[in-house]
Amino acid sequence: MSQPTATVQHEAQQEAERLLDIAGLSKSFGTVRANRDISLHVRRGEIVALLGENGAGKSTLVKQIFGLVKPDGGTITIKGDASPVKDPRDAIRRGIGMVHQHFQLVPVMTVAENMVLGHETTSRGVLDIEGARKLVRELSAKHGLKVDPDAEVEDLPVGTQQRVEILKALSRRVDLLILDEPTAVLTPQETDELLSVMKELAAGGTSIVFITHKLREVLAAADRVYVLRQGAVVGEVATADTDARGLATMMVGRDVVLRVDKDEATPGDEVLSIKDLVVLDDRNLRAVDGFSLDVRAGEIVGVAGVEGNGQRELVEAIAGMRPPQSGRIDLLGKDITKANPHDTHVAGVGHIPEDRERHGLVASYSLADNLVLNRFSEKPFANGFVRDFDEVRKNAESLFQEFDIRAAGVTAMAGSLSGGNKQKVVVAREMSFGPKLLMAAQPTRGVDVGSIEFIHRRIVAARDEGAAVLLVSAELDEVLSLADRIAVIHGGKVVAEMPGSDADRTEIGRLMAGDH
Amino acid sequence: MEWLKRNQVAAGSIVVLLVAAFIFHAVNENVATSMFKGAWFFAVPLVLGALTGVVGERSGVVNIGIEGQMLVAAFAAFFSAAASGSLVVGILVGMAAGIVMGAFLALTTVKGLMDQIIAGVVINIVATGLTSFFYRPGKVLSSNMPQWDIPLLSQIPLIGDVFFQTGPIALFALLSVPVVHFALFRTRWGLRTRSIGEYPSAADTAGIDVIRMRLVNVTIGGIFAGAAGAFLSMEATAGFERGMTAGRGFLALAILIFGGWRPLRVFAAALFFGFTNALASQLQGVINIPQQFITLLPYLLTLVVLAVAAGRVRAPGAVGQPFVKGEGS
Amino acid sequence: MADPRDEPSGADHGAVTTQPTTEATPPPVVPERGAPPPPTGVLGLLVREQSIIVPLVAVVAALAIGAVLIRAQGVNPTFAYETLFKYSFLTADGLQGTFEKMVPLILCGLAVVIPLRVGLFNIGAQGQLMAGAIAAAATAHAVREAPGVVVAIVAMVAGILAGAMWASIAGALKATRGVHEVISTIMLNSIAAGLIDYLVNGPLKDPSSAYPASFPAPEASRFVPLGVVPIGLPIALVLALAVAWMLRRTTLGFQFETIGRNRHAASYAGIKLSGMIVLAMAIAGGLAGLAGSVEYLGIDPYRYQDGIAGSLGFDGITIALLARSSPLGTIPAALLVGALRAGSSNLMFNTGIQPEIVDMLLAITLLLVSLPIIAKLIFRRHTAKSSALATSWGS
Amino acid sequence: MRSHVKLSAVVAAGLVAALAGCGGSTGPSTGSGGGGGTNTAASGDCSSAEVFCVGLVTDVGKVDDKGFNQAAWEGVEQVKGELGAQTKFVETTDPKDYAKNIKQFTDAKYDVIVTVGFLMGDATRAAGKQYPNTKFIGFDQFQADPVVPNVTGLIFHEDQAGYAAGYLAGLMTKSNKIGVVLGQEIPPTQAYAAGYENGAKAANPSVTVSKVYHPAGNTAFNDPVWGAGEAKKMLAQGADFIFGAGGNTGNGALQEAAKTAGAGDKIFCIGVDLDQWDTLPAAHPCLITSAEKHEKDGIGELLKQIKSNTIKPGNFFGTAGISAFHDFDSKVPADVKTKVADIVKKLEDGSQATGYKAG
Repeated sequence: MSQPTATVQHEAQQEAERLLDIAGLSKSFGTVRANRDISLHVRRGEIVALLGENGAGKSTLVKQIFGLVKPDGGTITIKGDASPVKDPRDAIRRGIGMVHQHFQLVPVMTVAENMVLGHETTSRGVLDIEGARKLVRELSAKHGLKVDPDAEVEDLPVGTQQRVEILKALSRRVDLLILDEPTAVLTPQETDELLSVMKELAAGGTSIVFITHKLREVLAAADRVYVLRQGAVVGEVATADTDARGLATMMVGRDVVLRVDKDEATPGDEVLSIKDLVVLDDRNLRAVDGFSLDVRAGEIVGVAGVEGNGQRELVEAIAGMRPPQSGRIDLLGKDITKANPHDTHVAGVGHIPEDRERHGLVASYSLADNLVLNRFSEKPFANGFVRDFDEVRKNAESLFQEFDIRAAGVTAMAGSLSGGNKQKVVVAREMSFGPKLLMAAQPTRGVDVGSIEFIHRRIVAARDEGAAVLLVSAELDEVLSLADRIAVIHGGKVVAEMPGSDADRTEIGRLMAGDH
Repeated sequence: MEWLKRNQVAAGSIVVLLVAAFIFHAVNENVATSMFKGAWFFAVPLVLGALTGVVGERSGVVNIGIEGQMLVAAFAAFFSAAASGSLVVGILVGMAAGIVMGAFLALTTVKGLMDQIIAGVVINIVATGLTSFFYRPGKVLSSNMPQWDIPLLSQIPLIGDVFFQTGPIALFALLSVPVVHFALFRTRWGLRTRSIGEYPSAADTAGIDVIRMRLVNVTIGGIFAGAAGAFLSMEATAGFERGMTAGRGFLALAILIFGGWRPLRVFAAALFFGFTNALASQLQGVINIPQQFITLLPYLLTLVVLAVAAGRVRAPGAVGQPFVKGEGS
Repeated sequence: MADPRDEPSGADHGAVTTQPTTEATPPPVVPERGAPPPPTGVLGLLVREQSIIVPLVAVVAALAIGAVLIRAQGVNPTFAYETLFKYSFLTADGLQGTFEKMVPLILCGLAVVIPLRVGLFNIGAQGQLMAGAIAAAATAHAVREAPGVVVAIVAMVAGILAGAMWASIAGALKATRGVHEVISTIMLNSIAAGLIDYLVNGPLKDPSSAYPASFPAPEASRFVPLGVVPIGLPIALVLALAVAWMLRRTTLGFQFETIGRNRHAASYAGIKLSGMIVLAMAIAGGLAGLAGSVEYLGIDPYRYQDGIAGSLGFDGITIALLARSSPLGTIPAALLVGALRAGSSNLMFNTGIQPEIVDMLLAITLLLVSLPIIAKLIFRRHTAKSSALATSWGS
Repeated sequence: MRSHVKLSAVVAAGLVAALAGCGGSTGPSTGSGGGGGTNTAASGDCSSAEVFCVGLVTDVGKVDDKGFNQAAWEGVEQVKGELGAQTKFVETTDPKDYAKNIKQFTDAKYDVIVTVGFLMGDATRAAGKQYPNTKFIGFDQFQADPVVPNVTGLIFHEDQAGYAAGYLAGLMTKSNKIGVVLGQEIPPTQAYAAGYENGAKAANPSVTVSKVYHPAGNTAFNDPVWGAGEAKKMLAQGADFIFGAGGNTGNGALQEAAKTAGAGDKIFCIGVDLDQWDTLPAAHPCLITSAEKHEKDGIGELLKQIKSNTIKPGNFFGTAGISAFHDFDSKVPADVKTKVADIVKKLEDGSQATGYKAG
């Protein structure tokens, strides 16, 4: 096959075979229709983006292609074969590879072991680990993605883990590569690198389906884009024929507010002061390594950075969930370095945790109980030892109104709510007691646009009421639109601080990557 | 060589212990040999029971029903051997009984999604009920289990006496340790087994049938507990008695954890436990403290070691959690 | 593992929530997933009460299977069950026997239930009960000159403290060193047995006894049954109610439950995990220890001697599982087990059936109760989630 | 769906079987009791003076335990025909049921109730006081003053049996090393051990005796594997006589000795409590004799005394010694036989002390 020029290639694709053809695909979970009547196709050598908000049904769609989820109806035709995809094994056999949003790598195994898992070669019954190492080195060289075959996956930074994940998918004969939110954990520079790898693969004849909610990436890499909303395809367009605003409107169903409305901040007294903080992570490595930052009343300080640069440990240390190794944290002049979560809460820290399912909520508790999760023993919710269920319920009812929580009632289980509503429960709880410091970690992750706007408005409102706000987010756009001051974190320390108003996206991206 | 570099402490302690054992042996051959023999004798069912645990838990299924598995196997082995007049039949039926109990655990937890701890407790209670209800006295084996002297190996001083003048099931236990260790860390089956116990969704997406593999592993893993049962009623003694496992299944569980879910370490842990036990009874009446205190030693030591070594042993990541396809984890 | 960024994949499918173009149409209220609208009428009642129905069905099925075994022994099952029932409930002695057996069963059941709610599996109730009984024996002897009531109260308090202390060791090892409680409690059971064997052979041995046994409880301190009701029964019943109340209504119970349901959220919410784990084990151990002292004060021969603990600690596990880890559920569960145990020797006397039949019946019942699949077969999609019956291995 | 049907079928089958049972007679059917003994269901009315009824309550354990429960029951059965007695046993599963189980027999107006094991001593005396018209035999239960008029304790000197066994071992050992594997450390095992040691040393001053008690716990008398392991160690250390004195735990030791190379020629074992030649065939290759308490004879004798109304309250001392040599008769030298017989006689008449002091 000769290498056509870009335009010729584009035209050739019109004629190329349809590698994947999906017709009338539907999937419901209980009463929720995650996919409704979806039809789409992917041609050989084509990069197709699936664009949609969190919850639009993109992941469910690709999981069905990969055999992880069984469709309720509709057909998936792969290279003309319409038989159902039984399981991942079947999908792999039929030339589909997938890079999962949540890496599917066994943490305690080496890169080489992960690479061959599921299609190992053996010689006389013995696993050919040397061969696996060689395979890793070859693939790594071929695609220009550097990894050490003998490193244990759990010791690798997320960016590298993703390389492993991609190489793993490519280690088998792959006609169609699915990438589920591949850029969520990457720096802008790493993202660009990934996009160019994708283009090279496509040029070599591999089809690519990639999921994202970032318009920039779609426009930069995809040939064609399907836009999903509420489980259905609401539009299909060639990237050449559209622009960011057009895509955004399709995606959300209305004009998107790209910036949060807020007045100029009027910072007051210093509320939070962090000096030379060192915090170890679960593996006893210095995740936060000499971090210093001040936050004053009435301002939002955004911590921007690639995930895994100590943000989680920083937040947990401030919240009292992870004792710091050294350094000092003061809240309103009081030392809270060694405080436990209860103490910090009493001292006035509201904490919207990064992982609401894990930390923020008890799924099998009622919403009412969740709304007093860290105040269950305070008056009026308890009278000494005995809880006051009346007060708990009243509290929930009033917060339901104030924070527009949509649920069957205050006794509904937290687990039954949508992501946005769950997050509103957490936000309501953490804002309703009048915190002096509001610490919001990834406050809008996995949340629908309506809720995002709502939560953003509430964060600004909290600032305007005089709270100090520490916003930690991996979404650079979120930091840019909310923060009055931005601190870029890399390697566990602040590498730059700048006013939010004149922050430059590219510059921050460079800093986030450790390039300073 | 590489192994030596990575495991300096382990290699060092092995050398030190071996040297100590041989010095002891040189000083008092009879007592040393007998104590190590006693230690291994005590350790055999623990090693086998723990291997069942290794295979199950490495696949992500907790097994606290090893005690019951062993008890049923001891029962089945002895009575089938007595009825058929064949030791081979007895051993095979014992192993089969272990497998059947393993299948029960597998089906209830992997397919039926029953809590794994509870399934284990149920196995123990059912085993006690079954074996005591159907027990009949007065049965005997037609012949004793043979004792083999393995050519050459049994000539090795001390080690030959302890490990290679042996009954068939003890030999099976001895051989099973390196075999399972090798299988777990050097074969395709092992890689896949570790992956489904550590991170089943990764295995699932790599095209491995997690459910099926767990079912098979937990079922087949019962063979070791089955052998342990046969050892108790046919090789260690020559008769089944109600409740004759006497807590060995639970000890096997402790040893499994003690040994960090690795067969070779499990072997070492079981020998250690066996040796403290031998030491305890050897010291009875020799040193002048109540024998109860000496006999507590193994349990106390285990507790202390676990407390000190805590954090250094890590359970397989997904052990105890059911795997449901499409639920992500 | 559920990544919050993850799109719906099981637990989170409600997230179809993009705001539509036209404003203010609220996103759909998402009902609990997978649950069809609850049926009404008789069926509805059955579905709502399935936590009761399932065990009942299990007992009936177990009795049916037991009937086959009894028949196989050449005994008429109806007669056998009649006998069992008669000597468990219909005679004064039988009823008293059933009640007497219920007391430690309820207490040990509670000693397993509470840790289960915190996500711990206490298989050390046996050792905790023994510790309680020996402590009661030691203190009762020490204060034997005091009035009977005082002796009894001192003995009970000592039993509670000793059981609590013994269990706390496992709790503390778990909380500070991460030693799994299943292993530590197994070891502690053996250690308790050894220490106590020394005590009843040595310092605490009654010299007038030909065999190892502690001093007897002073006459005046012994429990006298009120009619057929042993004093321990109201104590156990009140404690079951108290535990239920504690778990449901108090801040302590809330902390226990939160840890059991989501340890991470509990820690986030400022609950002190270590302290609570030790406390939960201590309360459990205290209950088991109380069971030990009540056996010492309430049951002939009123001393600590071999067999006082029987298999009560392990029976506690059976009780807790039958009760599906509900504190009040331990009462009917203990009634069932107690009645079967109480009637078993009369069954043997009258029919020759081995008492082991009772273990068989319990094993089958437990099996049927615990298998979620049974409830699924009966109730299909209406099956309630029995999340309470889960433990926390490997954490 | 399929499995739903299957389950229903199983449950239905069970119910049908149960109902089939209901269809039959409504009265008691005759069941055979557990294991070794036949437990005859009541056929006559024990309250009538003509019917002589003997009931037996075991200690926790089974009537086929190869130990004292079995010995006691066999003693009852042995004289059953002679006395025209109607007999029945109940197995105790929980020590707290002693009184209750005794009461079943008193309620049914049994004439004699045999209770087995020292743990039942208190319960037996209490029942004796409560039912003065019923006779009680307390097996292994020493009756301290004041005695209860209708309770007789059947007592054996375990130390005498142990002494005789040790004497034999001391005379015959070639290695001058002998061992004893015991259950829990309680007076009877202590007596056996002391008698054994002293007897052996009396016969052969240069003998060394290793002894080991089972670690504490409720499995002390039911851990044959542990017993086997201990015997293995003793044999490896050169012992050529193994005395197994601890229920199934001791039996494990005997079985181990029986399997050892040289069993019956160089290696011998000694059973305990009753003639284990009859109860433990697996030990035949080495079982030279048993340190026997003549339990069956003791029970039989007391039952006869009750029947003839010559029984006395207090303690009845049964005899203890060693059992027949069975297949080993030819292997025991004649002079050894004579010396042992002599010692047994002296033990019985009290002219030979064992050196064991109770308590």
